[in-house]
Amino acid sequence: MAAEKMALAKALTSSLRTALDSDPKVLVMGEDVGKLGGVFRVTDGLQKDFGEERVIDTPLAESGIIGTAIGLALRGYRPVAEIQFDGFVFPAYDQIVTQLAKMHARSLGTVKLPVVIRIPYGGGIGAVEHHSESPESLFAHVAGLKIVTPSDASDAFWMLRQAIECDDPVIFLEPKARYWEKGEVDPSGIPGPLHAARVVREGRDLTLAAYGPSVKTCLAAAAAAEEDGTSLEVLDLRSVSPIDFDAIQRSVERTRRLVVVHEAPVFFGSGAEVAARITERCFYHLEAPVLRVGGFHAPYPPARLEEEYLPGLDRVLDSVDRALAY
Amino acid sequence: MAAEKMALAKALTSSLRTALDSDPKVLVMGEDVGKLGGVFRVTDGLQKDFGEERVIDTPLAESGIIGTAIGLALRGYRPVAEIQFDGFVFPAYDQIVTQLAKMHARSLGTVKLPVVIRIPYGGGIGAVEHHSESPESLFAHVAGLKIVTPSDASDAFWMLRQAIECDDPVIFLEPKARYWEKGEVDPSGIPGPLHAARVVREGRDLTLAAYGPSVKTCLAAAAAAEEDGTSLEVLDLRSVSPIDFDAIQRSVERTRRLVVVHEAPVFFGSGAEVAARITERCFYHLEAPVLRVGGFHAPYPPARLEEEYLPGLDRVLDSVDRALAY
Amino acid sequence: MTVESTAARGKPRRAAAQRTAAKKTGTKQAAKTAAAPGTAQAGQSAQAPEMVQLLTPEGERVEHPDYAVETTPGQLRDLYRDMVLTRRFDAEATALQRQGELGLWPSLLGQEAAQIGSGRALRDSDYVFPTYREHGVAWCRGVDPTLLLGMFRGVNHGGWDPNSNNFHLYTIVIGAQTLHATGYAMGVAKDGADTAVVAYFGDGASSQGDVAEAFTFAAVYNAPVVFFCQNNQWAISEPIERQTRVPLYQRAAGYGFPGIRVDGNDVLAVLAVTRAAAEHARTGQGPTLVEAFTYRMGAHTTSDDPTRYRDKEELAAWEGKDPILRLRRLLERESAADEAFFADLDAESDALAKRVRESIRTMPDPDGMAMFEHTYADGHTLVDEERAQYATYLASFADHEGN
Amino acid sequence: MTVESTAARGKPRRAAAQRTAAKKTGTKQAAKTAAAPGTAQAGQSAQAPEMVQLLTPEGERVEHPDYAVETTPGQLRDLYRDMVLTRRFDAEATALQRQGELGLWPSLLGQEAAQIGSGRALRDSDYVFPTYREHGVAWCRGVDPTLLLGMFRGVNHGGWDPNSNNFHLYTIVIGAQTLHATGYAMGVAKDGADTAVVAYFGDGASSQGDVAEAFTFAAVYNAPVVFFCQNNQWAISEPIERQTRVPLYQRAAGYGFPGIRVDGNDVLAVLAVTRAAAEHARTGQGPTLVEAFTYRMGAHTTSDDPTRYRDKEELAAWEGKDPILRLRRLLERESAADEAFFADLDAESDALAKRVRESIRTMPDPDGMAMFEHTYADGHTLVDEERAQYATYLASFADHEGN
Ligand SMILES: Cc1ncc(C[n+]2csc(CCOP(=O)(O)OP(=O)(O)O)c2C)c(N)n1
Ligand SMILES: Cc1ncc(C[n+]2csc(CCOP(=O)(O)OP(=O)(O)O)c2C)c(N)n1
Ligand SMILES: [Mg+2]
Ligand SMILES: [Mg+2]
Repeated sequence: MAAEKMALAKALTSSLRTALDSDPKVLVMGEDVGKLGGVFRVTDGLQKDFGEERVIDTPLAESGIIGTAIGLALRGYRPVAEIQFDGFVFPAYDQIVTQLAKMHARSLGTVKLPVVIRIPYGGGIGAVEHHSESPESLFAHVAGLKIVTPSDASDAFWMLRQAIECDDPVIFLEPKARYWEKGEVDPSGIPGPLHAARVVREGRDLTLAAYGPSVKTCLAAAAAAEEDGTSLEVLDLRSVSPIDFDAIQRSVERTRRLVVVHEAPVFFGSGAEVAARITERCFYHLEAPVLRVGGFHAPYPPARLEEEYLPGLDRVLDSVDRALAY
Repeated sequence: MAAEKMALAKALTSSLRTALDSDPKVLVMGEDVGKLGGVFRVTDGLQKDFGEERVIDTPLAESGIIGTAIGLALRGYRPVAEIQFDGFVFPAYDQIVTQLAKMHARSLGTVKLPVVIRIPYGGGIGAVEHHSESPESLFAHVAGLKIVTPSDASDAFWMLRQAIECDDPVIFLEPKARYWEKGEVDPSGIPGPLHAARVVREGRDLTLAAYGPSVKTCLAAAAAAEEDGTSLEVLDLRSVSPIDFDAIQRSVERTRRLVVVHEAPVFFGSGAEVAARITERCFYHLEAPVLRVGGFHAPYPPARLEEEYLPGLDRVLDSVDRALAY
Repeated sequence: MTVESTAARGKPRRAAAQRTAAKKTGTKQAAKTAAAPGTAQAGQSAQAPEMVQLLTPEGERVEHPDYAVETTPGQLRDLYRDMVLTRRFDAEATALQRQGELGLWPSLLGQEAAQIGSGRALRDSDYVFPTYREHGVAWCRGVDPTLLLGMFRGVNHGGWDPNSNNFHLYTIVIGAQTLHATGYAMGVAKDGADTAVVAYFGDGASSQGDVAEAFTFAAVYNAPVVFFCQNNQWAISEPIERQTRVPLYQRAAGYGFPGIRVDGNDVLAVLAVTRAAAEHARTGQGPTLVEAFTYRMGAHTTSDDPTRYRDKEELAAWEGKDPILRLRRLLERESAADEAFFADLDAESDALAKRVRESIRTMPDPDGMAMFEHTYADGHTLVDEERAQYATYLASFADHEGN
Repeated sequence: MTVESTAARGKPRRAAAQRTAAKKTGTKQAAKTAAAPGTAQAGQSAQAPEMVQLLTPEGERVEHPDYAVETTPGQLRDLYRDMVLTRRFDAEATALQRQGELGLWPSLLGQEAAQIGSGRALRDSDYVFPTYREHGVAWCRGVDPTLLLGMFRGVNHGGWDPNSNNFHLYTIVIGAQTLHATGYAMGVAKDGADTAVVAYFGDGASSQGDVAEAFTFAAVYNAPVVFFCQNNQWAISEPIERQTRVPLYQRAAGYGFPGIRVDGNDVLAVLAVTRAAAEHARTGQGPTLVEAFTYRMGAHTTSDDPTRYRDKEELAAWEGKDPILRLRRLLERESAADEAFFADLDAESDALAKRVRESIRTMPDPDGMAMFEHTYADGHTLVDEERAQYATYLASFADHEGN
């Protein structure tokens, strides 16, 4: 396959297709993943090509999806389960937290659980309740899970392949507002490590750390700030568990200021963990406290209010200004 | 009722009894809360005295318990639901997170959900898997819930009464390792605010912030440190959502050093949120980074390893030493 | 629900010019009816009874040994009017979505009889827990249809007071409301009230653990709840065979309460069966599962494209069983309505559509600060802190713009 | 499980002397059988068939039209031996808990026939998903009983390799394993293997949504799984009436597969019924629900006090139906075992108990650093960081002590 420009959603389809092609144990399962190709068409055409035994429409029951995926993994399969929207993962929460995350440890390493849970997440698409949430914190606190989230098409392609190849359960968060963003995907390339952060824009004055949908916001903020003469570095964390603290530390030791941006509520969010650990690691380097920009302590609001709720360009720049004022 | 010395578990029983007595809408429900009186006997004797219509043994289904509690609350009742152990709340997670927490906001304030969810939590009792966990972070991130946890008998009595009187859903975390600790309870007293932290020991050199079972550990650490000539202040946070940041700030502005202690894993734990926010509020006051002592990023271990896993006296003092070394 | 919204979006607030923000998928044997291993205790109920029907697709009234409704011509006209207005409202909402006024609309097209029949079987004091598609039931409860639009426009998550009409807010998380209904009904029983509680849910929802738990609680506490399942044959793209291999109403027996299938496109049968089930509940006899056998004639929602997964023939077959058409045939057959009635109803429909259109266009966007309201009933210091910070942040623009 | 452990606890590590660490409750009508609102589609199966029995409490063999087992005297002795040794092991474990060697023990007392009968019905290639009480099934699978003790002593969360004996780890979260079994069975079907998968669960578990979802998935995919419910009449303190008002095996029909009740204290009947259900699964005919009607003769676990909630009379009645006693009566009646057999078995029991006692006393505590093992298969940098920090922390004591 040659390098090709494609939308993030299509990169995921292509990634699933190559995974199904290269390993007969890989399965795709979830609600409406078959003929419909998923509500975002990420699994489009897969059932047609790989059959109903490998691309499986499931009953409408998320605990059932993850619980049977665990059983399939125990039998030697590598299920890639789709949860239709972020807000619908919670019926499966018990299976994820008490079973999927813990079974490898419980068995003293004798069983492996290579289950990938794909979840379209984040807001900004004008949706009704439960369709715009960012639940990463609720999984990151739980040992035994890995959590990654791509921000562009190339990462979408490669990170999903790597997640499927990983022998641990991976929560794969897909930034649904970015599904239609196009980017170059080179299937013959060699991907970097799955859990490494990446500097997506270099800068001197302050580091913006973000992931998933917020990376684009931060790049826009950095572009805007440049016109004001401020040089912002943008770090795409890519992985929420583990977090590449070394990369953040390297950046902050240079820029001496850090703002963490995510759509999830700030309270008990990823920003708290990054702030706490980076402050510990870089106590003598930081010129300002690590600031956080994210959702408020409120249910994700109705669509007409999401611009206000989401950490957009303006709120990011406001925090940058505050951090620079120290 | 006169002031009386009683075990924390008995203070809870007494609190439930007075609540049942004073408001006919209060219900107690859960697995084995009836004749057995709950596996920790917290509901001992209540069914006998208030009948099966008010103290309700439920089917073995946590989602059902919380889902029907929501319905009962919509009908005007004030259910106090018991989850038998921390590790068994997750089947109810969806009902708690997507329904209980959000329904007041969803209804623009027209319906109220005065539901209390009592959960014995924390480790140190030599139990099998799923019986020793501390899930507070997994609820604190979710707007719409309040989370409180007493550390002694008097708070157990009063905070449960206040939680039941509150018109919001409250996750009431009971430190099971402290169920048998005795303390004075004065039912004729006047309780302070439910969400206010409390200085349980004054000190000058560093603040230990803790809650629930860790308060006792921190008091022991402070006593030990005193013999080394170090003066530790101990703050019982009492509430995890909201957190009384004002109280922590007041303390840290004096002591200039803060260590947060909890049994839950450190990664994405309460300590992260406290560290991030207090660093922001007290950036120029802190002589050392806020340090955190808590569980590791691993499933709660088998009982023979829990001493190692839990943030005991020695690990607390180790962090105190590290913080004082800055 | 499937949502890739096309609703109009706002612009970034920051004024400073240089800063612009930028079916049938059955696996082998799935539908096969398994034989018992040796005994008669088979899973399959061999002699599944016919579904209850009182009005044929051709508009003929038929008898049923257990169910009947006496109707005056006026009552028939009322039911017809309910269904026609509901369909018209629904069509208007779909149109408004196409015009960008709503982000999404889940149409009830085809399910009018199931909803009007059941909705009209209830008393004011009964209480309803809907899914997201019960626009017809809302109509029967007296909820102003324009209030249903708010959440689909994105101005709120539910715009009516559930207690004004004993009609709970729409619930989007599939199946969750069946437990709320059961709990509410447990409360009704404690109160000794003669109230029935109705939990609506879909065929897809029948697979959710919550629905099973609701059955268990309702049975164990003998709660006065009617589980009203609209089996519209599809859960988005998945046909009913992905959820069950036996008729859904049969599930009730295994939990110890009656289940019954009714022709969901026959408003009279639905009315009769729901009335009986509600009365069963009110008189302390406990829960019933009603399976209304109907069809989702439209897309799952305006975001859905059913041509990807279902055949035209299926839709055509169900069009022959249209719930409104068959009542019209009865009205005509029995001369229960004259031309003036139909003409008046047309005018009333147009007026309703117009009112809906106008109301949506004047529906105000919520104020930004509304985010900080109603998360808690009794307040929360973090919310107060964030509200204050956000207000300061907003004020900083005013300052800038003022300069 | 209920746990207020009395297991011996370690001491605080820090050596510095001045730093010591302190270190039948039915609500009204609940059990009432509701009548259908008008029709014969009642929830209650009026003519519930008897449960399958092949051996009476008095030790007489009886015929059943659909089920039979041919047995040689040797096979009867083997089943008897399995049950006796299982009961002895179980009693020894209970004793070890009393002595502080275990934190907790969930006894299977009374359920030996249900477990040995079903366990012996399986082939090596079949796969079992137990709850936490299936010590007898573990025995049949060839899992060394001493391995079962580790998790109750607190040295691990499950001490055997599930794949060595096709016996999964114990699952404590009620009902969760039924979905694992169903998924595993879906995989078996994909592989085209003739393997049966057995999911054990209790009467209490039947209320969990996960179990209902397992039924749905198993039915829809026709998965080769046997749902084996040991209805031991109690879920801790709650009698079966708190979970259902009709017999549990009837639940299967509503999901479209066969359900059958068997006398769970009759090892021959359990063997016959489980064999048929497993063969049903292996031959592509899909799931079966087997309800083994039995009794928990002991406490829920060693932490439980059943005198708080159940009557002596009930226990006494069930003691008359003891599963071991009735097989012994048969052995005697048919002269299938001589005194030497019983004497040898006594000696074997004693030897087993001795081995179990010795093994627990020599069972090593895990090393502290074991906490950092096996959270991930492929590593995680945070675990590495915490492991290193903890090692440094531990080393600081060594330094202190070294000084
Ligand atoms: C827990 C949960 N999972 C998934 C969804 C996404 N979703 C919305 S509607 C729907 C299908 C529902 O089918 P059914 O219950 O038959 O109701 P219908 O839409 O046909 O009225 C799905 C999968 C959801 N809303 N909630
Ligand atoms: C999800 C969950 N909730 C609660 C518990 C606590 N608990 C352990 S065993 C038990 C009763 C189980 O009863 P049953 O299913 O009949 O099995 P039995 O113990 O009788 O074998 C309960 C409530 C649990 N382990 N898991
Ligand atoms: Mg449907
Ligand atoms: Mg039981």
